[in-house]
Amino acid sequence: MTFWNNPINFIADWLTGLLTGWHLPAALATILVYLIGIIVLVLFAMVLDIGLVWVERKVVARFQDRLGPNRIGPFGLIQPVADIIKMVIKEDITPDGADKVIYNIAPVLAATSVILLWAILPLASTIYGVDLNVGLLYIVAAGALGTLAIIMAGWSSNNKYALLGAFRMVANMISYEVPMVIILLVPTILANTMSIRGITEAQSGMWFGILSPLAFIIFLISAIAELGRAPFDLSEAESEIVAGFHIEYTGMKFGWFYAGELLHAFTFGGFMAILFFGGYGGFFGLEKLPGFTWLNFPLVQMLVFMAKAMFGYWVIMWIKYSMPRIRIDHMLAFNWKFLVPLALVVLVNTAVLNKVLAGLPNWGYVLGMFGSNILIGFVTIEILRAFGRRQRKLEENPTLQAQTQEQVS
Amino acid sequence: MSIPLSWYLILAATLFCIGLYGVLSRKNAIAILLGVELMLNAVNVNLVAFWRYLNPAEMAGQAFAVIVFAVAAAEVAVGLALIISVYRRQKTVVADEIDLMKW
Amino acid sequence: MNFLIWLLPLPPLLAFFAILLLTNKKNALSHWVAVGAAGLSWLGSMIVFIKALGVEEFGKHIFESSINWLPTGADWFRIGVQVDPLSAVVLFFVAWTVLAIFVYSIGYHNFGQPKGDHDIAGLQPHGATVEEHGHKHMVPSIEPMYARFFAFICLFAFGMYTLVLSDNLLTLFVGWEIMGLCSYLLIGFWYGKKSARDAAIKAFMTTRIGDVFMLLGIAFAYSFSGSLSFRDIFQPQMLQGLASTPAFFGLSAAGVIGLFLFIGTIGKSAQWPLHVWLPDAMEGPTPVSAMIHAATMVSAGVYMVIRMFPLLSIDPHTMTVVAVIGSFTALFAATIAVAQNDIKRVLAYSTISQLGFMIAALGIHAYVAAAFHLVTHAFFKALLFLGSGSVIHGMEHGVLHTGKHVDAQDMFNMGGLRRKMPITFWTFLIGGLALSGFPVLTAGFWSKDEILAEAFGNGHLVVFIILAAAAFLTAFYTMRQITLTFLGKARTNAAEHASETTWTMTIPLIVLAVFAVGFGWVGIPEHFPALGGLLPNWFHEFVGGTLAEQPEAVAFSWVPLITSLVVALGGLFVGWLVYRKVFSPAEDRLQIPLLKNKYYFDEIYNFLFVRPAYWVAETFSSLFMDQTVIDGFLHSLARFSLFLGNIFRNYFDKPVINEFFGDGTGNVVKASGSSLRKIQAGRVQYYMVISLVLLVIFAFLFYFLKRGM
Amino acid sequence: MSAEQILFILVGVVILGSALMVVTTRKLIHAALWLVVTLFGVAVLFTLLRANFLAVIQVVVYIGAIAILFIFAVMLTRREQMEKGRQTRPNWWIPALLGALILTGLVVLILNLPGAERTALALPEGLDPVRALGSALVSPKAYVLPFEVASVLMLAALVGAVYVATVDKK
Repeated sequence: MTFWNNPINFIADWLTGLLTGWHLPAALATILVYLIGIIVLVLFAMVLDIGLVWVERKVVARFQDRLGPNRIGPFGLIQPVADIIKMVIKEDITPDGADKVIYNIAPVLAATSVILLWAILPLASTIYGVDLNVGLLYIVAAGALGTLAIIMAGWSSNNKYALLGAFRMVANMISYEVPMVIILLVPTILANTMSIRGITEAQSGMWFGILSPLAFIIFLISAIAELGRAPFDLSEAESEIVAGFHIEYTGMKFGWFYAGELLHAFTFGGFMAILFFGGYGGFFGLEKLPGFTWLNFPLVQMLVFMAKAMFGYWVIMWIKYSMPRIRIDHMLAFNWKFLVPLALVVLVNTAVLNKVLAGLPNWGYVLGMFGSNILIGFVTIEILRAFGRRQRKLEENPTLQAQTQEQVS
Repeated sequence: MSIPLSWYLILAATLFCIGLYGVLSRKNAIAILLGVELMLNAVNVNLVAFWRYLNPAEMAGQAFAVIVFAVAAAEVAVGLALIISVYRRQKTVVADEIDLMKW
Repeated sequence: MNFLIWLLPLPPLLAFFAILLLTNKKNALSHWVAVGAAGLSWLGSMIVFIKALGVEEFGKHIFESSINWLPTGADWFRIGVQVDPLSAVVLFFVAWTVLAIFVYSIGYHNFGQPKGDHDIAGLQPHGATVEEHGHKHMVPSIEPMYARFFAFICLFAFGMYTLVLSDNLLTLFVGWEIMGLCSYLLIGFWYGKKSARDAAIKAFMTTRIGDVFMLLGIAFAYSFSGSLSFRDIFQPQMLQGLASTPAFFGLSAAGVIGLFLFIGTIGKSAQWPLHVWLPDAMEGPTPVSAMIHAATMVSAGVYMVIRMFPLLSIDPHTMTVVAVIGSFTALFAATIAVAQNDIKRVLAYSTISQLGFMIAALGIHAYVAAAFHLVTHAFFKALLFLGSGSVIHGMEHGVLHTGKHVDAQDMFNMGGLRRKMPITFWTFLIGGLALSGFPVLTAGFWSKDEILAEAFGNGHLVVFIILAAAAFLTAFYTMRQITLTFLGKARTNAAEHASETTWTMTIPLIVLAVFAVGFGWVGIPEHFPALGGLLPNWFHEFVGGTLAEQPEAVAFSWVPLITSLVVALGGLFVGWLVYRKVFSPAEDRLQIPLLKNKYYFDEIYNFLFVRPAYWVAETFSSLFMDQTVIDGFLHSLARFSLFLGNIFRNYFDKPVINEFFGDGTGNVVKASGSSLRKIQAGRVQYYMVISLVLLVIFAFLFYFLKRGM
Repeated sequence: MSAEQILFILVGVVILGSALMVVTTRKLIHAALWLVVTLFGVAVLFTLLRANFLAVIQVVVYIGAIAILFIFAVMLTRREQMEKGRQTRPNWWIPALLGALILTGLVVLILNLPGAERTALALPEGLDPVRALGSALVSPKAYVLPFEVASVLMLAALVGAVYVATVDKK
């Protein structure tokens, strides 16, 4: 085992050796090494987060035909640091009548729920926190903590807008958790495991995003809703409820929410890469050819993973900065009347085809899966079109509308 | 694994009794439901502990814990819906004041 | 391959349910579903048929597959599918005719026409008023129950496919009964008409007689042989065993089973004496259901007899019965057909007569000839029925156009239609010539000639003469029909304004006409002068392979050939000669009451069966049995009960039950209730505390009691 | 005392302490949040028992759904921000006494239970608890029937809850 093949374990072994060399008990040494590992991982995520602030601001500027931060440092690279300094030195206000303890715990919990996700995020085949056998559900569980944080923040602020924003956000997150859980079963079925690493390994030949593009799209939509980003950002709709659940937060407490959201978005970009685009691997078998074995090195894999995750993050930004906000009833209707049924159809389709096509050669399996998804997508779009046409007809024709309502009532 | 089974059982029993106390002593109907949740959790701890200590190859304990989850979720959903409905009509959530079925 | 065979009957069944449950509000979608299903089955049948052609000695290497179905004690009752040469050719014509009917129905039920002015479900469409260029006129209107019709014929097609593909008597019977049900539904399709209702019931009851016997036959076969699979029954040892087992009336088991099954065929294929339902079945939606009954369903009966030939032929008595019934029916029905004026009834009786030909052929061991005539007859009779439907449809158009009501089905109201409806005329002419056995060209000639040749060559002279006479009559009434309908001049205004029907109706006609001509060429006898041997006698080799021993082709002889030439050409000529100058029924010298009234069979049956049944029901069952004996007994029983009841009431119920138990219990409950009501405070937690306290007390009690013990 | 026992005691103290807070704290929102802590503690117990799936489900279902529902319900059913007056019924000592009695009885029973001191069995070789639980829940030889019944119950509860809580528009 060399450093290049397995850097984390190499360092861990080295550290353990060092600590036991200092006559510490082995158990204590192990715990210490784990602790160091956790701290390093969290630090890595947080430093990445600082970079993400810069990325986000640059990208949004480009979308809006501006330059973005460009004064401090080359390309404005030092700007996030300046932001942090500003946030830290701002006055920290706790409103009157706020429930102080809850008010202070909420931002921490919000950031924690995101960082918890990093525990199972495999950056490379040998660089990961833990390999849970229920990894996929763990994502949902961490999301549940985020929900809790938001409702705590909204309630403890003692502010109507904050409470309204929290209600909206929670309704949003709980609703979109349903299609997300359903669609997470698609990679589970395809990979035959819920472990995140198992899913990554199962995609070394073929990405699940190709086997089931619909699942990817549904996951993308529900992930954006889970993040509460545009077009699902009505929880912080400035024009209605000022800033939503974090209206009362100032300084670094607000900074936690902000940092949490950015890191959350990037993390979901990472999960998209893992669940549907092969994560750190997924080279379609290329890495087995002679001359390409360097693809298996952890640092290369890590680079590949970061590139994919960054691309996913970019897609989320792209949607955020080019879509208008959705009204809450539309948003819930879209979820319950469209996304959940579609997710169920895709799930059943995948489950059935997975058994039916099992006997076929590889290309037949891929074609069948992909084809069925395209078919379902086509039928869905046709149904939507017919529905939309009827709606438009009704709106154009008031008498018809009245008649229909009469019939309904 | 050096924790004896009795520890889990006693913990569960205590949790159960705390929940029971909550159910019987709180005025607010929602708080009563909170107590019920505690009791259900105590049951789950027992089920999983028995699975682990008696027969880990057979998934009976875990399977029943899953079913308890489902029942708990259903119970909370219906219970809270009832409480909210009652609140709309009676403007109260105090269990003692909800006495429509009295003689 | 076998998998495909299993799937063949499925599309129509699925279409049936789809139309009934989902699409019955949408006419276009319904017929697309139906035609699509028929098309799928057609495609599958063609694939099976072509595959079958490619197999060497197909009779020995048939397609078959079966599954365990019903546990019967230690064993399984197996059901399955099989395609042997016989079912392959039957499948061929079933697939074609079914598809043709489906397409034809679209046009026949006026798809694309407006909704009728006064049409109601259950009655024929009466036409719709349309405004065009400022003036109103009537056009045919769409059938009100359009989708329902397609659902029914889909189920019908399912029944037919099931029957053809079955490898055992039971599933064959299932298909048989499904078709029976469908024929009931389709004959009574316009249930608003009393005649249609009566006809439906008549058809159902009449075929039921045959079916009951057939079921008995199947039960016999099962109890004697322990299996219903054709392959098991046709094992040589099994047949020998059946033939040597005595049953009753001096018949062997094989004879009894064969006779019973044959009675089923008599019912289904409308043979004398159970022929009465078929002419009445023409009450259904005119040509389509008629055609289903005449060309497809009745073929099922003949198909079954051909299928069971190895069993029937074991017993000479059965064969005699078969030959007698067949040849008698052939002549008998032909004589009736001569005097009918309704265009469809002529065809109905002609069908009965032609079926008689097949049965008779089978009775004289002419296995291949019967099968051959079955196939060719299916094609040209389907063609004729669809053609007659087209004629009626064109006439109805004329009736609507003129606005004066005349019977659109009476041939004496027609005439001169060949110019108005050229496609219908030419195809109908081809069908008619095929039916009368016009020499060399048509399919009917080859098949009929083969039957006659077999009858003559095997020395069944009586059968030969009867069938020759029937063939003469056939040619005669066919020409009568064509002359009255198409030739000469229009006899009514309606006929003058008749118009050609739409392409959905004419295309099936053209397709069937091709088969009505061409299908005969696959079975030309090898020793036929000039033409023999040009084409190999493929049909004989292929279908003959179904039997264990390939039947010998009969030796060529000039007598039957000349006979069939003479009767065909002679009949046609006489028919033309007589009817080219007849303009009204009064001038028709063949309107003899005896023939006109079908030998009074309906009246005889009415007198013999229907009226006695009514009498028994009313006088014996109702008046005597029900009202006198049973009612009297019941009344006296009631009086006795009343008496007992009074005693109980006065001396037991009132004092003991009411006062002591009833009121007493009530009082006690009331008293205890008013004292216990204070506990029910409406407070949930209060209840819980009480129950818990009790629980704790009892738990401690039991615990210590147990320890103490 | 092994590390595991120390962990168990810590978790147990957290569970019981927060459970006591659930039943005694005056602010209902706080009670609900304390319930979250209890539930989280139980989830940790599940991990200690190697029931990973149940632990995650505990977090998803209880914290992610049930606790949130409670908080919603609390917010929807009051007119003032803070509760006024006492939150326990006047005769609160009767339930306390009952609880204590039952607890004593149970503890006595548990300590007398044969095999109460046994330690956990080793997990069978090659057993994936998640996979085994999954197939147990849908295997006709195991628990498919109760599982399906539970799902029907869930559906009924869903419909019932929506129906009961909907405001009549008339």
